[in-house]
Amino acid sequence: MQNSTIVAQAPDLHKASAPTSLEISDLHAFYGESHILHGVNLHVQEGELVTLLGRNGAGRSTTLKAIMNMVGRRTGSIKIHGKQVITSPAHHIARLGVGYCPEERGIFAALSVAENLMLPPVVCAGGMSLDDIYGMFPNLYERRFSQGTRLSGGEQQMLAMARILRTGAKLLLLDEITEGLAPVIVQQLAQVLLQLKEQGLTIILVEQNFRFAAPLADRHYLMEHGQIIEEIHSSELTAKQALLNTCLGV
Amino acid sequence: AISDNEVRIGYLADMSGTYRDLAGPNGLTALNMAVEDFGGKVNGAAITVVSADDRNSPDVASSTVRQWVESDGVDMVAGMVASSVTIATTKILEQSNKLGIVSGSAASSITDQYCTANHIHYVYDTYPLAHGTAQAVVKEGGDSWFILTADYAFGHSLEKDVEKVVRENGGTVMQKVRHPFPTSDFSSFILQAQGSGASVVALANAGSDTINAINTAGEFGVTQSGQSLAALLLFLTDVHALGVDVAQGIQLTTGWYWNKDAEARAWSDRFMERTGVRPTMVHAGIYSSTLHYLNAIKAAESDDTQKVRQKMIATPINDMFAKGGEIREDGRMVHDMYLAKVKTPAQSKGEWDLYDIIRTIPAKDAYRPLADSQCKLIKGTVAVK
Amino acid sequence: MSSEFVLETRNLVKEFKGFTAVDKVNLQIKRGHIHALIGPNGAGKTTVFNLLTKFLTPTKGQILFNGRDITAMKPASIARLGIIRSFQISAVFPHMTVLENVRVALQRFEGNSFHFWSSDKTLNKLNQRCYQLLESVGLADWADTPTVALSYGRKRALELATTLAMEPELILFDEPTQGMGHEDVERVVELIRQTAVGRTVLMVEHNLSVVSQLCDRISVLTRGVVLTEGDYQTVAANPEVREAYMGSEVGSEVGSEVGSDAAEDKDSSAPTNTNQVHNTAAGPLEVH
Amino acid sequence: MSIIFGVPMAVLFGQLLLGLINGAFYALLSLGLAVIFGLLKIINFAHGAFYMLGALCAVVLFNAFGVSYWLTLLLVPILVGALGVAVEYFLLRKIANEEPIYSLLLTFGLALVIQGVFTNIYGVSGLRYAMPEVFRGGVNLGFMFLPYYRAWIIVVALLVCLATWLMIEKTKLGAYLRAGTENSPLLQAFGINVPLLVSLTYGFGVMLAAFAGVLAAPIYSVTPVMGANLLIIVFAVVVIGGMGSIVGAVITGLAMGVIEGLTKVFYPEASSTVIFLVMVLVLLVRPAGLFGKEA
Amino acid sequence: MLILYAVLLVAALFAPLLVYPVFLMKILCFSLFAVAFNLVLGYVGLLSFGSAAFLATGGYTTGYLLTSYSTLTPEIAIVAGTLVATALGLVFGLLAIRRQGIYFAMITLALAQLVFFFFVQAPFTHGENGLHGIPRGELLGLIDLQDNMNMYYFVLAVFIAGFALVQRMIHSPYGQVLKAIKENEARAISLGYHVDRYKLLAFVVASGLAGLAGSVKVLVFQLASLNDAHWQMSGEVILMTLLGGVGTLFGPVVGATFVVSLEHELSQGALGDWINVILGGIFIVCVLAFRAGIVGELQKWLKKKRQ
Ligand SMILES: Nc1ncnc2c1ncn2[C@@H]1O[C@H](COP(=O)(O)OP(=O)(O)OP(=O)(O)O)[C@@H](O)[C@H]1O
Ligand SMILES: Nc1ncnc2c1ncn2[C@@H]1O[C@H](COP(=O)(O)OP(=O)(O)OP(=O)(O)O)[C@@H](O)[C@H]1O
Ligand SMILES: [Mg+2]
Ligand SMILES: [Mg+2]
Repeated sequence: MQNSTIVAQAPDLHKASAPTSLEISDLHAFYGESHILHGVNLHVQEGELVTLLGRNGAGRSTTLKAIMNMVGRRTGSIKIHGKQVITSPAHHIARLGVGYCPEERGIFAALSVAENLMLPPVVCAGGMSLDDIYGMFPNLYERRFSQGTRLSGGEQQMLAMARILRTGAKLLLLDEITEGLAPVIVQQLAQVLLQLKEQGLTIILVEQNFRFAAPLADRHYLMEHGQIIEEIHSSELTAKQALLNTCLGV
Repeated sequence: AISDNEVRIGYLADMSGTYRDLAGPNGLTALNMAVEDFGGKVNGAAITVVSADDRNSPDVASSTVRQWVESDGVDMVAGMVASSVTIATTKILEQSNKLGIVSGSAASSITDQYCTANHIHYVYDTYPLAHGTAQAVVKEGGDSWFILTADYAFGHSLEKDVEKVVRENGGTVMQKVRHPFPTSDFSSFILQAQGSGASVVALANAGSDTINAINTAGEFGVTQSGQSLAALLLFLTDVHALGVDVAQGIQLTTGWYWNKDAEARAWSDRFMERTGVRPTMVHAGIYSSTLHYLNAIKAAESDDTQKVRQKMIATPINDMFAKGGEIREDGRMVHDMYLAKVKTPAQSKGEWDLYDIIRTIPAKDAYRPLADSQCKLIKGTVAVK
Repeated sequence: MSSEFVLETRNLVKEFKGFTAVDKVNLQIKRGHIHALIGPNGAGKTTVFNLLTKFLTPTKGQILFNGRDITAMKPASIARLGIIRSFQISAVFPHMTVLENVRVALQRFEGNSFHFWSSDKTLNKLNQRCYQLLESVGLADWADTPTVALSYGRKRALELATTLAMEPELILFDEPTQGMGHEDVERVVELIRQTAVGRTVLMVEHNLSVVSQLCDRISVLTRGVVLTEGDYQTVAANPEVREAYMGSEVGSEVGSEVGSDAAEDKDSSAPTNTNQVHNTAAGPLEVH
Repeated sequence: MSIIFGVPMAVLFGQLLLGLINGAFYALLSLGLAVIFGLLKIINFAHGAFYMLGALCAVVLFNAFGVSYWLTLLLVPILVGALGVAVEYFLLRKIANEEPIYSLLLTFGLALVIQGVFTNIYGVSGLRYAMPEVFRGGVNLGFMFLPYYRAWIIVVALLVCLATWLMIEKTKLGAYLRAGTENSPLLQAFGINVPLLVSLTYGFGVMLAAFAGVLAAPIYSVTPVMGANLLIIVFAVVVIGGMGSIVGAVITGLAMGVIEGLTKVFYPEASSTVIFLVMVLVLLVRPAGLFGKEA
Repeated sequence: MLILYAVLLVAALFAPLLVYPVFLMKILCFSLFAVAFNLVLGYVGLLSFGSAAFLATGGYTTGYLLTSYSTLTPEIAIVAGTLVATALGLVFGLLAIRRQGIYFAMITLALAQLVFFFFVQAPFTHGENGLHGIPRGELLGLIDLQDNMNMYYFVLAVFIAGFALVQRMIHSPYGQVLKAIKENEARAISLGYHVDRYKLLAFVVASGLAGLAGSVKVLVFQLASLNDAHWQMSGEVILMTLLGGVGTLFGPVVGATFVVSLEHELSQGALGDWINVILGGIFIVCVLAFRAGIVGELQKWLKKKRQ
């Protein structure tokens, strides 16, 4: 939890002074009886791409879910664009311009590909148009009438990603989006993320695939046992290599 | 002498279910009216009334009545609608030698194979219902019958009685169909009735089954196509629910009608003041039988069950309910019955102006003769004959 | 009963509504081996387990146990033959005490499980053995704790104790170290090593260090198909496996360390082995 | 005239048609139950009570204010549906995360309350709703006399079933509903007010029941207990069709109407039991019902 | 616990001096019925919606035997009723035990409706009228059961026996397995338990006990009626059990006592017209506020207090 000091050394002053998109302090989350997050603190500036790293079960996915108020119970403070949302229901949070892409993809079996794509309501102006999306993911266009879950894993992942791009969300919470994707698609996704970043979107990325995330991210948060144990700026990666290895290795 | 110096009457009826309107809470009012009219005391002993909902369940009825007679000192149980309730109750009354006056039930078996020396069946039963209506209809030329029967004991006994009457009077029964109890959609049965080619469609059922069947018959134009409809058991409340435009012209047999004479009308007016509705024959019967019972206690100067029952049997009934009514040895109260016809909308001058009494069925013809009875109380007499 | 293979499958197929989760899998598990089944998420590992224990019915194919065809048997009967499985999501009886959890397993051998007329005190004679088993997994102190109150790692240990109580000939572990902390993992590895003596073990495991430490033979499953088989060395050296599962040897700066090379530290005690790179479709991708 | 099993052909035709009509009615009622169960996992034992309320409201509105049949057909489902929304909001929501059995109990209690209250107000003899003028009479089809109103029932019931199906399968709202049954937390995370959606869905299911009630008012005796006996049959229909399957509910409803109708001809005593026989047989062969998805 | 049992036993022995014995017997019969039902719902986790079939089968068998064969002593008729109900339970169980959740409830309901139809149609039940005047007879040819006190102690004995059986069952080696199955069925299977057989046994025993309750009830009221077979009876026992507390030993007893007394009070009081409204209201309140049932909530509260 030494993050605040580290922020001060962040070299990219432009980013540091940008308005804060998300600010979380002392976030605790519970599933029923089990206490999963033990006081998470993090903040993300507008236009930043930040990753959450950690082992399986460290609580990264839970952090994203907690932001969306999809956990059993949560306490602490979460501010999105300065607005306190700890008591808001999930749909209010989404309407603030947050797009969430879940780990398990969450493609609806009862809906066709096109219906899945059109499902999330537009929350902000400036989302991608349907044409743009189909242009970016031609597979989806081809299979737009088939049942959502009939897609291959990779296609499902594209769909899950695509459908929140349509909504115009300004803050994206992406959970393991490269999982199960062919290298070429992963590459494509990297391009997409860069593009989105250029458009000024703010992104929190939960990734196992560190090599995918490393070149894209501005900063990394390292999680363990439901807490942030380290914050690493992209320029410090080499310096903190050892730490990363011990924390992410077994 | 009056046991523990108090006469206790228990009123048992369906207060919340399908038969609620027939006797129900208003029956309790009728009973209370009788007690009040009698003066609230008999030979100096107070009269108290307790009541319970039998929920149409013989179980509930029998546990309630057991407790009444075995531990609460109830002397007489009145009301009783569902025949299963009545049979269960009278068995208990027989065991504990208390009196029951049945006003609501229809089954003629109550004074036949189920008769006891401990109850009286007061208002009507299936025998005159079948005879009165069926005889009249056959005589008017309705000689081929389709009988639609509710598939339970009451329906079966009504069906049997009707069939017999129709045959005896030279008619034929072309088809009999038994429908489950209860049924809400009768269209299929009405269609079968129409297809049967019978000239009379008889309904051997009761309550909402009858109402639904009549409604459906109207909808499918049964009467327009030349068939006539005979409802074997139809209460004032049923006709009221159907409305005269649907029910018009239906013939039925009743034990009493609120507008049959001045005396009846006067009592009905008092009843209506307290309840807001016109009384059914069951309500009137409860009032009448309770008064008769209290008078018998007064005369017998005892509330001993058998003494009172004998007194009741010995005394003819002449009141707003019946003229020259008599209680037989088997417990059957025999009195004049009436063949009525439901008025047309044009004839009907008010919400409750529903019947034209077209004929009186004299008491002696109305009920099953003792000679045909299987009642254990009178088998001896029959044998002597 | 001394055939070489304890368990064999012949062209095992499982289809879910047109989707083939397991496709013509032929496995041969040697007696006395610790055999691992690895592969990316959704490869069909758990499904294979479910087929072997008949929690799912195979669409096609045969399962042989000690040479005997058990394809048509019921799950409980299979367990009675001595094939006991653990579950991916820990399988304990949450509202029974830790001791009772083990005891209910031991109880099966008593033959009194249908005795509804006798007291459960008759079971107390099993307690001794239960304590022993609990001792062996380090749970003796928790014997009277209701199982819900145990931490995740301890639940797994308990599950192991229960499984051991069955004296199985073949144990199937589905990700026994999943969700465990560092120390726990080591303990469980030790435990499995102990229990495997004189038994055969088939396990699904994502933790390659565990696999490399324990396993005699490995089958790699991808998209329902066995990609390759062999000992850790062989498998790890297979480029296809690397691409589909383990990750490529050399990546970008940091990545190379993190996704580090299991193949190089295959020596079984290397604790710093590898991240659980269970999906490295990223493969040869060079983003920069 | 040809005879089949001792029954004239013509009668059989008539019975088949009637069976279909009754079936359409069952379909309408089961549809509401299926929507509520399928989308909300609520076992709505109060469905019969809402059906009764629909019929009763029609009568009361007509008797007290002379509201026309057509207006009633529109107004009553909205009124009763609003009550349904209130029930969901104030009661069912509190137990949303409990097992379905609790929703069954709660709605069962609710049905008792509703029925009890109206029994005390209106008695049980039944109220009458006069057949609307336009529907008086019928047409002779040769093999049977078909009252206009029955014809109207089958048309309108099937239309409503079709419209409901279209709405659920083909509209955006329907997509929300289907998505909500699969993963409602995620749907909410997309910015959709799922709690509101749940209330409206329950309200809609209740509306369908009330609509069936209004349809029933002119032909059945309207009593506070009219729904109680029907409920269990409608339930059986939903189970046979596969809990929650909308198509299943509609098709099974129609089929059960026909089967029941034929039973009324060949073995009338068993006509209210035959459906349970079918249910046993279906569940033995297909544990999740004809159109249900196996768990 | 032992003290509690002792106090309850003494209370039960002296109760008929204060309360009308037939009413107490009714409570005992329904308690036994609910205890049997709870064995399946509370300890196997299966909701049966067809319990009435067993109650009625036991009842009708006993009633029919006693009315038709006057030499029969009541205990033989009761045993016969119980056995027939047990056999029916076996048939139901074999057909239904594989189904789960709502489907189990529905298939048992459907089967029970078929049984109901049989009782409606079979001549020996006398349909709606019911079987009346069933002689209570003399227990073992010695004790006159017509006497309410004798009858009461007999019913009490039967109830205690049934209750003890259930209590023993859930604290037996078998009970342990049952508990394990309820907690985690898949794990129980993988330990080698044929879970269907264990479930079936519990279901069959519960059916037998329900039949026993029905047999004794018929003897108490000397009457067997269709009410016992109606689906509403199956519903009622569910309500009793839930109200008292599912999966607690005393819950069903408390629930049955509560419901029977309440119905009794309401049917006789001034609130008679409102009986359904009040019952319905109670269920709503229970589901909203006391989901664990009376005994269940009490246990929770005691536990909290102890901590
Ligand atoms: N619904 C749930 N109920 C109870 N515990 C849960 C639930 N979901 C997750 N957990 C637990 O919370 C902890 C953190 O899980 P989380 O999914 O956040 O991990 P993660 O860091 O995303 O790891 P992974 O790589 O497995 O996705 C884990 O121990 C997990 O077992
Ligand atoms: N009951 C089922 N119906 C349909 N598809 C299923 C079913 N069970 C599993 N699958 C599919 O089969 C595939 C294999 O699943 P399985 O659980 O065997 O994977 P796994 O290899 O164990 O993965 P993991 O490492 O994530 O546990 C997955 O795509 C899964 O979605
Ligand atoms: Mg995760
Ligand atoms: Mg798996």
